[in-house]
Amino acid sequence: MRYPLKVALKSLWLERWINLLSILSIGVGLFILGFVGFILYNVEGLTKGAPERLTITVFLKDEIPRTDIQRVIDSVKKRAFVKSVRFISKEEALEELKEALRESAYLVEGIDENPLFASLVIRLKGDGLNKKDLDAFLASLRKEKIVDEVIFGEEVMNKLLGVITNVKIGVVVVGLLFCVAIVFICYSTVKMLFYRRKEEVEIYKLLGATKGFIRSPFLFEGLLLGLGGGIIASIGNLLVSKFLEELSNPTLPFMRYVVMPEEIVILLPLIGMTLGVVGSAIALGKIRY
Amino acid sequence: MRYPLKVALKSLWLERWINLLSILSIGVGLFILGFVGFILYNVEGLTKGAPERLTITVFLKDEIPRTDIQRVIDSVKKRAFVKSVRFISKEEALEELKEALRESAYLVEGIDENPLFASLVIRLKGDGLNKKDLDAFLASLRKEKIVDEVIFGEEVMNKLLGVITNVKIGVVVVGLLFCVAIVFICYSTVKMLFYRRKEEVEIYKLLGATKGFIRSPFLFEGLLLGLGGGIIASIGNLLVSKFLEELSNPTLPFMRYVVMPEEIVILLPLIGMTLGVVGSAIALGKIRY
Amino acid sequence: MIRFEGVTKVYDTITALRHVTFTIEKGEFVYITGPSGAGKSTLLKLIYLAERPDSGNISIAGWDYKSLKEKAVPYLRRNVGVVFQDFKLLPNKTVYDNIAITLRIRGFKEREIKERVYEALKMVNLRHKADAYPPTLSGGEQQRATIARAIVGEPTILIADEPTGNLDADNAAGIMRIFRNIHSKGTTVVFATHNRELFRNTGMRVLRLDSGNLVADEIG
Amino acid sequence: MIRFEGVTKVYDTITALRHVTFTIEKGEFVYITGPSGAGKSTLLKLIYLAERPDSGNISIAGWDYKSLKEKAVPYLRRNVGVVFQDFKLLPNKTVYDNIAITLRIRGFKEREIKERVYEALKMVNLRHKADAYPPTLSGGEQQRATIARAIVGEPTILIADEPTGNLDADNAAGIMRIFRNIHSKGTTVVFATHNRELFRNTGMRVLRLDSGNLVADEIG
Ligand SMILES: Nc1ncnc2c1ncn2[C@@H]1O[C@H](COP(=O)(O)OP(=O)(O)OP(=O)(O)O)[C@@H](O)[C@H]1O
Ligand SMILES: Nc1ncnc2c1ncn2[C@@H]1O[C@H](COP(=O)(O)OP(=O)(O)OP(=O)(O)O)[C@@H](O)[C@H]1O
Ligand SMILES: [Mg+2]
Ligand SMILES: [Mg+2]
Repeated sequence: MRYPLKVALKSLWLERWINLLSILSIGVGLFILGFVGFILYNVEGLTKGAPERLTITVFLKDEIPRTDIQRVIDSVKKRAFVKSVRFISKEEALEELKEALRESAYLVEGIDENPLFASLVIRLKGDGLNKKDLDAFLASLRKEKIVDEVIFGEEVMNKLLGVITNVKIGVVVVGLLFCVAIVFICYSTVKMLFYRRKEEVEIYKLLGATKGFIRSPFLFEGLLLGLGGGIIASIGNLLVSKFLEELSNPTLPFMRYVVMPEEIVILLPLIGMTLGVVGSAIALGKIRY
Repeated sequence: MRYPLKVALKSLWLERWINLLSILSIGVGLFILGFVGFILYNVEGLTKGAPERLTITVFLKDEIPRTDIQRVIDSVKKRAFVKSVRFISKEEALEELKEALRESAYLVEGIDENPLFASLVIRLKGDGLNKKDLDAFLASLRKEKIVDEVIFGEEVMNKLLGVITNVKIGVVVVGLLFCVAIVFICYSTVKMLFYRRKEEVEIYKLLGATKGFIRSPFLFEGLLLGLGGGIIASIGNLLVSKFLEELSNPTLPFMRYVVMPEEIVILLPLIGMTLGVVGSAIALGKIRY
Repeated sequence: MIRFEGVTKVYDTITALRHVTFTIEKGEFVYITGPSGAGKSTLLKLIYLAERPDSGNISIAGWDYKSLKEKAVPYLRRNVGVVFQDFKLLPNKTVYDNIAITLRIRGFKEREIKERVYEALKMVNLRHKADAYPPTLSGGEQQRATIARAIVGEPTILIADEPTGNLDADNAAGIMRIFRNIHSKGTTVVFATHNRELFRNTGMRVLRLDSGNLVADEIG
Repeated sequence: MIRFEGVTKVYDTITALRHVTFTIEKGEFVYITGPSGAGKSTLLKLIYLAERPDSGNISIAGWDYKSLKEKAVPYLRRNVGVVFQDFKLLPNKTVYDNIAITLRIRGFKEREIKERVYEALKMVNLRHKADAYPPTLSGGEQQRATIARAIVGEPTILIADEPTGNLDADNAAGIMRIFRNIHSKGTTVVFATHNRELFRNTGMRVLRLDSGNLVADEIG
């Protein structure tokens, strides 16, 4: 193992400028790849949060015992996708209405009998939510004796779920496209490096070298190029994500959680190495004596 | 001009595989560049639309003549950033409240005297809006005799303007970073192609060729490589944007206007050509006899 | 040791070798001669497997090429030292490394490699250029580096393609001494040249080619 | 025509030429000889400006190198035809294009280029290889293609570095005839070789180099 490594290092050093160029090329490629991953991660985070803001309002019939209400609350709480359930009594509802009317609150001031209903406000979790379960849940709520009416923006919800799915598909498709592009750039960088070496391989063969002996320095070289590029990409991504974090945190409330996942930082050099080795192997092609 | 072009074409053909590789590399690079432009364009479109949804509500004093109101409406309409002005009379306001209360509308049913105010609802345009003009506008509104109160979510507005600015800065910074990266990839692709030609240039020099004679076929070659890459990038971007349009139109209301600006499609081959020529020139370096 | 039986080699439209038959015994010293383009290099390339015959059969050191396994090729080549007409030196490796590579391929220890490489360099009068890169060598120096690389592995067959074309009389005489010395140790030598001076009155066997035909098998 | 005055050329630690002084008149035919590594190629490289002297002065065809403008270099080179020792053929161009390039550089019309290139190819006996690529040529064929390229431009100075090293006696004699023919038309010829046969008893001038020193200026 020591000899091919030595040869690889020597040859890398001898053509250091052109090699620096390809390390940087691979680095740039992987950086973009990482950045796409970073965006994907954060878009995922964003869309995950969205349905949470949706609530189901369950209007209850008048004059029901607290125990019945508590039973319904308990059963609702058991659902995996329910985040919280809040009981709002008639009195609280009136207070809220007054609050909402604000300056025109005197409108309802003189009314003796409270015309409003008690209700349950159910908040949903974002993840693990699907349309089928949700529909079943709504149906079961409507069947409860104590329930008068269930109000839920089902249409809005469906639309939103559709949007999320489409955004995800779009990001994944574009991300994949980018990945293919980047892999291709890395491959052609390595390929071009080895294209100049055709003659060298030819000479090695004529001197009686085995395929393994010929390949190993090239593979090491590819590995080192890829590793170098991957490290550069990681550093670049860390710096950019730091910059974006600084930029977003104080001012972009909806991007408060812009974060560079550690996996990407670790993965990039590994991807680089794999790419380098695989790229070199493909670039060398099948060696025939 | 015919000779260098012929030489360039011949040499491109002779090493067609490796040249295809670099055309594709440049194409991929430019594709990403174009895609970044495409995203920038659409983000710009999105953020532009956002403030439009903001409205200023101007509550008017009681019992003012229609002519005075009309005068204010006219002066407001003159502002460049005002999209529309709508007058809501006391009666209309009450109707709207009833509407809002819906099932509890009987609350306000029995009231004789209408306790609400007439108001103007001013909608703002998104583009050309800046904080200074807006503040001046609000102040002038407040000074009007017929105006009782001006309600505008200034804080919300300021925040939103800040967000828009930051999003734009972020997108531009990332976009620029991508551009530099892509230019670099194109440069190093071309550089690597010419690295293999060092010897060829050396021979030309020894045979008595002038710098221009040596350079021109290489520049043509770079131009053709860049042009090829640019065309591929344009086609790629058109296909992807078509795909995204199809994806977004029926389901993503807020992205209804996803569109590939024509400029990008035309610019990419031009950028490719420039890049190819400049890349070749840099790659050839200063020729010394 | 080397047997050609009706060997034909065609490049595109050119028949570089036409139905060539001969046998070279172990330990022989054979000159291959003929005008430029006669097929000398092609004949040598067939021996060290850089080319395959289009028809006919070749056997080297008991190996029949038709039944030779792909995997065995490098090991067969290690028994054949070659002085290429166009040198084939690696431009980005020093002269030392260019020669050492032959031994590294065979898995020699660096210590022994060092000893052997310097010995070979001394034989071809190039000790002082060990650390130079081939492009900085004169034509004759490159040629001598190539010769050193061919002999350093102590091959059983030594093939030389015009090894003195770039050398002055003194250096050429020195190289010829080396070849004869190696031959005297039992190595089979195949030596292509168009310089009649080199084999005139040597009493060695000479194969003469012309336009791909073996036209004479005589004593020089 | 060519004047060297105390010219020294140093590569790293090697003094390739040491204080060399000589003059070659217009129309002369001068051989440069000496053992491998003596500095023959270096001397020629100084004439066609591939290298610059470290000290001393060189003037060619009335041009003093010290006062020569960078821009004039290619035009001066067009007057000098060179047969390079290592051929320097472009591997990805046909033999025809390799030779034609010399005329294209000078802005000749394709019609005239065609005529001249084929004539030159005929002279070196290589008409049949016009469309071949250099890597598919034999050593001697490559050498002859290089010679054709050097003479096709009808230079006022013809420089040849070991132009017959890869050629058999017949081809070499043919090449020598071409050189003498060109010389008879008034061209100055500088011919580096270590083959004493080529200049023995020719009555031509011979400059002998050894380890970078000009050790003899005699008649062959
Ligand atoms: N790869 C190739 N493709 C096409 N033709 C080739 C190839 N290699 C050799 N030839 C042709 O085959 C013929 C014989 O070539 P070869 O190299 O064997 O000649 P040679 O006897 O070694 O000549 P020289 O003394 O000039 O080296 C030549 O005409 C040459 O042009
Ligand atoms: N670019 C270079 N860098 C370093 N040393 C060089 C370079 N070019 C030539 N030399 C050295 O200068 C010396 C003279 O070289 P030159 O090529 O002039 O020899 P030559 O007389 O042409 O020999 P040959 O007959 O072998 O071609 C040699 O020792 C050579 O190694
Ligand atoms: Mg040959
Ligand atoms: Mg020389």
